[in-house]
Amino acid sequence: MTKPQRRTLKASTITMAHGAGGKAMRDLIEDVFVGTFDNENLNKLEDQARFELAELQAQGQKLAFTTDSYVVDPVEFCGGDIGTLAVNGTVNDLAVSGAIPKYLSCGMILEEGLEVSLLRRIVASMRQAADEAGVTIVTGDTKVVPKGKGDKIFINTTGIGVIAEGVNISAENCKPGDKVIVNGFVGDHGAAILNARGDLALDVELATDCQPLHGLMQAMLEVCPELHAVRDASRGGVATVLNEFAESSEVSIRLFENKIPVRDEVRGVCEILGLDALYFANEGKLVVVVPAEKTDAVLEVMKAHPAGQGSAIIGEVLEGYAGRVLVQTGFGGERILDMLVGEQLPRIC
Amino acid sequence: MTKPQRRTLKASTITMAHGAGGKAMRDLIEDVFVGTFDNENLNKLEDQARFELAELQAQGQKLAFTTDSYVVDPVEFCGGDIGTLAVNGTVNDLAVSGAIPKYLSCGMILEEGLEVSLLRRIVASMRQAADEAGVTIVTGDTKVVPKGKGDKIFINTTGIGVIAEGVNISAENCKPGDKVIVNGFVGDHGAAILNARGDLALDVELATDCQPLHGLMQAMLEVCPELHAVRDASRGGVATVLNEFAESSEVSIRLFENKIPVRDEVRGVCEILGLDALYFANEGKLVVVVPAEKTDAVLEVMKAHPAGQGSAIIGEVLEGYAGRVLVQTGFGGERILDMLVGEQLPRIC
Amino acid sequence: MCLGIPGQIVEIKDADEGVAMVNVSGVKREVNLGCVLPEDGNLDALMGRWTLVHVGFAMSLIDEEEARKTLEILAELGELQEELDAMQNTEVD
Amino acid sequence: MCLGIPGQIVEIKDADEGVAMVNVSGVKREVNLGCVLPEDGNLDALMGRWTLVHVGFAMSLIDEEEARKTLEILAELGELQEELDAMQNTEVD
Amino acid sequence: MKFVDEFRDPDMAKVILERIHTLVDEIPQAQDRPLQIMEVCGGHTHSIFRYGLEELLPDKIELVHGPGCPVCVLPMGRVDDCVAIAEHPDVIFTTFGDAMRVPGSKKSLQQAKAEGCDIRMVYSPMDALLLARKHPDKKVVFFGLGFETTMPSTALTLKQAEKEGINNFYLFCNHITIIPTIKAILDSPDMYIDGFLGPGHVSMVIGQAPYEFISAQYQRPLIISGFEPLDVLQSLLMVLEQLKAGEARIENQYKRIVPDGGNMQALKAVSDVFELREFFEWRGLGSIDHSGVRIRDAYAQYDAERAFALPNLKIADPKSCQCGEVLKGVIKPWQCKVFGKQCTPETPMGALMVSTEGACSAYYSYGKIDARNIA
Amino acid sequence: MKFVDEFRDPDMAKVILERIHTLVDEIPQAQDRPLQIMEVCGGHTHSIFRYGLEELLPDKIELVHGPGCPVCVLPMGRVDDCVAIAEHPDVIFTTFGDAMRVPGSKKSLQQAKAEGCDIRMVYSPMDALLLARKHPDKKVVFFGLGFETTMPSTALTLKQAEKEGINNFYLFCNHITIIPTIKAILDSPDMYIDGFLGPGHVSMVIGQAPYEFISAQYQRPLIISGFEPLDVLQSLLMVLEQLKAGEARIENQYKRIVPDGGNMQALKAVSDVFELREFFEWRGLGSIDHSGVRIRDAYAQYDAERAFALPNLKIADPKSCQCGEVLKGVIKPWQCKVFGKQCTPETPMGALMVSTEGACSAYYSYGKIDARNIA
Ligand code: SF4
Ligand code: SF4
Ligand SMILES: [Mg+2]
Ligand SMILES: [Mg+2]
Ligand SMILES: [Mg+2]
Ligand SMILES: [Mg+2]
Ligand SMILES: [Mg+2]
Ligand SMILES: [Mg+2]
Ligand SMILES: [Mg+2]
Ligand SMILES: [Mg+2]
Ligand SMILES: [Mg+2]
Ligand SMILES: [Mg+2]
Repeated sequence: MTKPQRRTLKASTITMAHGAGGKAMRDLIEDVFVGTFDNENLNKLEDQARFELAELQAQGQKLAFTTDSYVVDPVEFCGGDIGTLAVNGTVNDLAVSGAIPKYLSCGMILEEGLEVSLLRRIVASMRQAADEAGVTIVTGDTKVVPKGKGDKIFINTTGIGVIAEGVNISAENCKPGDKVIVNGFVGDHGAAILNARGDLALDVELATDCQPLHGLMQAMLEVCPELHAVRDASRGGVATVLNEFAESSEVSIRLFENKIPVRDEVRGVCEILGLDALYFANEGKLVVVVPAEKTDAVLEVMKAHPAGQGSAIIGEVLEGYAGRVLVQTGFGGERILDMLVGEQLPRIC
Repeated sequence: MTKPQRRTLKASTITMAHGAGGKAMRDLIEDVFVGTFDNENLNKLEDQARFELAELQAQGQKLAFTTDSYVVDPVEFCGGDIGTLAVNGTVNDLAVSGAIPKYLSCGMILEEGLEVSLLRRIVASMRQAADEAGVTIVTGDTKVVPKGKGDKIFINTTGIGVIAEGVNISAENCKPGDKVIVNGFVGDHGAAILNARGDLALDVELATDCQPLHGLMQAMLEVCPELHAVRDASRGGVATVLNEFAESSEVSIRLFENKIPVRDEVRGVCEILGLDALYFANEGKLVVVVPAEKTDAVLEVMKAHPAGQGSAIIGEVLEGYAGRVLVQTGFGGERILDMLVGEQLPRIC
Repeated sequence: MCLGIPGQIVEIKDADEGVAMVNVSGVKREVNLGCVLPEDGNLDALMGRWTLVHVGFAMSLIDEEEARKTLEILAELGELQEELDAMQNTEVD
Repeated sequence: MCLGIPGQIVEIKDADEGVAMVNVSGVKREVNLGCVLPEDGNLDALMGRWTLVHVGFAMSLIDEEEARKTLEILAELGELQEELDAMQNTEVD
Repeated sequence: MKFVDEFRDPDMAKVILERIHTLVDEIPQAQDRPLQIMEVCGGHTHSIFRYGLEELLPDKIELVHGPGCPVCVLPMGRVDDCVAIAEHPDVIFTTFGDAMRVPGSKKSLQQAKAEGCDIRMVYSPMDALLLARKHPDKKVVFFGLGFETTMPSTALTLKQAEKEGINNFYLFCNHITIIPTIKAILDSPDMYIDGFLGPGHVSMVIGQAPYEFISAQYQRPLIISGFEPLDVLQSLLMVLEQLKAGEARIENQYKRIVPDGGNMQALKAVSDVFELREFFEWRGLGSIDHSGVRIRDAYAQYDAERAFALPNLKIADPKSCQCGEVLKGVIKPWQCKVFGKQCTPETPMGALMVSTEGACSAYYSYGKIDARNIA
Repeated sequence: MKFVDEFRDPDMAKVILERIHTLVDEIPQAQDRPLQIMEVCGGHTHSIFRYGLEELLPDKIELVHGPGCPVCVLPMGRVDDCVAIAEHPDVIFTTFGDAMRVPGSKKSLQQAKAEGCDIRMVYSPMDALLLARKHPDKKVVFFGLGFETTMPSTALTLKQAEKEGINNFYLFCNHITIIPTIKAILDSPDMYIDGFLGPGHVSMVIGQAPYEFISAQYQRPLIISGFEPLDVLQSLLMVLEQLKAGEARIENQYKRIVPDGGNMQALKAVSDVFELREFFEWRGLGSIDHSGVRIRDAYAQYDAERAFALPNLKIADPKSCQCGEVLKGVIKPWQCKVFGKQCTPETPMGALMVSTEGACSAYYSYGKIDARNIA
């Protein structure tokens, strides 16, 4: 049975009523969310989406299931917004397992006073990103919190994907001799957000690198189904992913500092504020650990893919010193690249 | 490969560092979340949980997928806390489709300054509720927002469940002649939260009704696999669910006011503040629409189930006046029970 | 206008400030007694009394005798009506 | 201590308040010129100059000639070392 | 619930209704045109709809829903004043929940809150005073609203503030008084009311005497009435009995709560703190002489009207809005041109659509299905 | 990056290193025991570890990491004072990010922020002044921290505040001065330093003259040094050359930035606003005469020490903490009893473990693997 006509949201500002379960909330949900995401499952306004398990099984062997909440401030920035992030971030957390991302849920926490026009832009970004990533946003939830108890908008997306038989990517799988590849400039997103936030009064043309990575992943899997470890270098950056790999696989990893692609502007931000781009968040970068013999093949398909044109081998996996990540500097010296302690704070000394 | 030893969180207060991706965050995740939820998938610290699709398919035909964010204030209250809610709420959104709930994700948004001891209590509640509901929390995410940009703790849980063949419960399925059943006192949760919030300075012994409903659902399905419509009466209350049913099924529904179970204390709260318990949130109540001929059988198993002892027939489905919910008062008069407009505000006139 | 609800005074919380607790169907709330202070100032006399509560103030002490009388009038009306009905039925029969 | 980074003055934003924009590797930031004001007060003379930036202040104008000299000394050292190496090799041979 | 459930007994209601049906046929004037009985008070309107009483009454009785909802008669300009006060960054603006959604000319308090004003709902003016104690660095303003029922609580709260020497507490006084308004209705040429249900809770403060002019000068019966369904029905019956007997007296159905003389302690507090205004503006009804109170000079320091610069504009009601005619009983809510179309509880144009005690909102939300379908 | 990348050239570094290796063998005193060369400044320490320079140096050179990190020498009592100021509800406390994690006796600024204090990180004192302009109802306090390099910016900010008549801006002055501390180190009986790398950015303000006593009275060479790896290596080479020649002069490797006479405009601003304190407390080093500055009476209104009641307690360093000995170069960081155990960057006991310029943090985070394994 098709719904008659969808309700429309006339309000220009979100109030507590939009989260109270009544008509105002229905206006919001039907107009903004259902109206934008518009798909069979969501349109039914049921409490849950439903899929045939047989259809999923036809596409792979395992189900991947992942969640992330997005709380970025500001919610709009150069190259994207919190909506783009919320879709691509979860798509990527599925993708790095080798899964083909299929369905997302969308849990919104809105702050009273949010401009509806901003919300509409963000939701439109989500739809666009979902279309680009080939996923459908099939179920959702909306809450409104009082002014000063939230920060404009928080989004949780939880994703489901399907992993093909034989793919077994894990942070535990790094082997001495493996090579470490990254798919382009690191630190763009973190630097772009610092810039957009404005409180350090920097001004630089720098866009987030936010992009979906499942296409790149599938291309890599075609030439190397036995990829050892892959993770998107989001919060905590490349340094964090590498430390996680080293720890989980009980190996050490050596980076070649002068091989790591960093944009001039990102270096500039780092030099001014005394920060390290290896800890900056990325939203479209992954770190891949490949068996040495497959390095060239993997690198080639990566470079040929739009999401991997800047790919570079940045390091190698070593035996011993389990859990340590080392950086070999241009001078032949070495230093430890530890996990981040505390947060990266701009500093003067 | 099993992890050596989990890291421990020594901090007594959440700071921004606990969301920054580094060591402090690992301490938090490994000690509090992994340490408490403790299961094979989560313990791996991968970006995503993975399951065999074949195992799911062995249990049913469809996958149910649902999400809710929990932002309740205060986070602890009589009979439960935001953690209990976050598990049971999503379990119930799965359950009302007839699904057997299987896996949950857990997305936490913590406010800087949150006491770690409070967080530990809430996470322990989640584990306990998950055990009681037979679900596993298999993947998670944690963000920290600056003080004053959140409200202690917001939790998103997204759930996956499996629906058996032949079950087709939907808000669209109500048929004239069907009976409407509720599984006990309505409005307890909403009234308990109003009381716990304290700003109206009421004092009443009233606990949330928070409980998982999948057991009750499965019992009902055994005697009546063709249940027409079921929804948990959470935000917006019984009135909202019934309006949704009436609208989706293009029928009207008549309630018998004096058949609706409302606790004396809840009535008291309503009388003092000029509110209506039919709009109060519940966290362990569902509204069931059953074919007339199965009413007795369903009511019997409901009353026999611990989660349904107070079950009562409260109304019936009628033809015509599509989308309307009517309340027949004790005097034979009738009034419309519309969806909530705005939010329910305490009033003096 | 002016939502008011009967509640029973169950505790004198602060005799100096004239603050009591009332119980409305199991719900307790502080009320100000400023409009119902006994002439002798002894608030204990109010314990157990029913009062009409409006915006956190006890606005009136309920006259239980009058309440009973009102219900009595209604009850008599009921009896009267029954008699009338009976008469009518007799006539018709 | 005292993180400092060379940046080029690319705009005089407010001559009265002595505020300019510097460019550090494509990143612009406002700096205060209070420590590097030209004697004649004409800030335009600073346009294009490189300055050492610390906590939002231009702390020093970079002496490009001295920078060149320092690098020259190092270059000479390199040549010297090469000669020395050559000599050493000769000896050993 | 004691003193509540006894007065909600459906069996007893049936008895009274039967009696009403019998009696109305015996009243000569009801045979030509329906009797117009006005329940002055929004509380009665609410009960009538809540319990579906209207459809149980004989067609020969037409209930006219009067102006007795203080939220419904709040003019837009006053809401604008509230917003202006609340927009001060050092103000915590406190209000009963009822006022949150009432439209001002630009925004409601709810919208102002969403835009960042610190606006808090309280249950009691004493709760507002508590906030003033807790936040000595803020100015806590209480939006005083309501008829005589609510005035004593506000007055006593100011007295308490004075006693404690709290000097960051203010009252934005919008209290109004019902008697001049009933008189204005009786004087209105375009309406005829056969009898009144008088506001029970106002009466518990002011007593019975202030209504005497209604019987004495206008020869109309008025029954001071409680709010439970049996109270309302019994009061209607009492009106009918007077009409049948050709009498016009003030009677008190609500004796359990309303002493004939009212509440002297409450009246004393009110007269200590407040004095009559020359006139006050009512939404839909225009300016009515002596229909509001203001704060006396002795309590000037607590007066928000003196402490804050207020726009204090008279904002005309929207042209299409017919709240005035509904309030006076000239038209039924669903006869208003915008009822259920531009004006709904979600998008109220008039205040009668905001409060659940407003006649339009009551018709829209609780109304007989047929009445709604007409609209 | 111009003026940066040229000084990070690895090939050139190899050349200098070769020369250093050659030269050190020609210095007689280096043959019995390693030469002790102190980089006074945390910026040098940072570079040395960041680029892994230490392991490239000959064993005959031992770098001693000096006290030149203003965050590392901040005593606990001062952090407590910061927290006390920040806890005022009407204060916005502003600080460089560096100071956020330094432990006080009860909590760090980061913890105070988490508990609700309004503490904000700024990049420049001018950004703090901007906050004062934006929030006239708040007191904006800037935590002034750093050596002579940073003093001029703070001084000019106060002058700007005065010029604009901003009166809700305050400076909590913790500026310190490096010369008395170098002198204290030279006078310390338990250490011997063969030569110094002098702080380049301090020198760009104060010039070359203030170091002359080091060569004149103590016969030690000091090279004013830049911070890029080639700067550091060249400066080391210059020290070695003097040692080989038996000389002890002040030389300036960092001429592109450091004029011999320093910066007169900067010095003028500093002396307008600040005056020497009789003494100042350093973490690990105790009280050092004339090693800090305070705000002159002419700027008293901006002085947070006068505007706020401060606990101002002298808090003893934890017993097991050996920061003082590390700062003086008496022990290496990993020789401290708590290094890497109770004291880690995550749970710093001493300030040397907090700042990335702190010697202990540098060893822990960037250190040679072997050094860490020893600990
Ligand atoms: S429908 Fe709206 S505008 Fe018309 S009378 Fe009612 S409240 Fe006023
Ligand atoms: S290890 Fe810690 S306590 Fe020891 S010297 Fe270093 S910073 Fe101080
Ligand atoms: Mg994730
Ligand atoms: Mg992620
Ligand atoms: Mg990830
Ligand atoms: Mg939901
Ligand atoms: Mg905000
Ligand atoms: Mg849900
Ligand atoms: Mg739910
Ligand atoms: Mg639900
Ligand atoms: Mg995550
Ligand atoms: Mg909070």
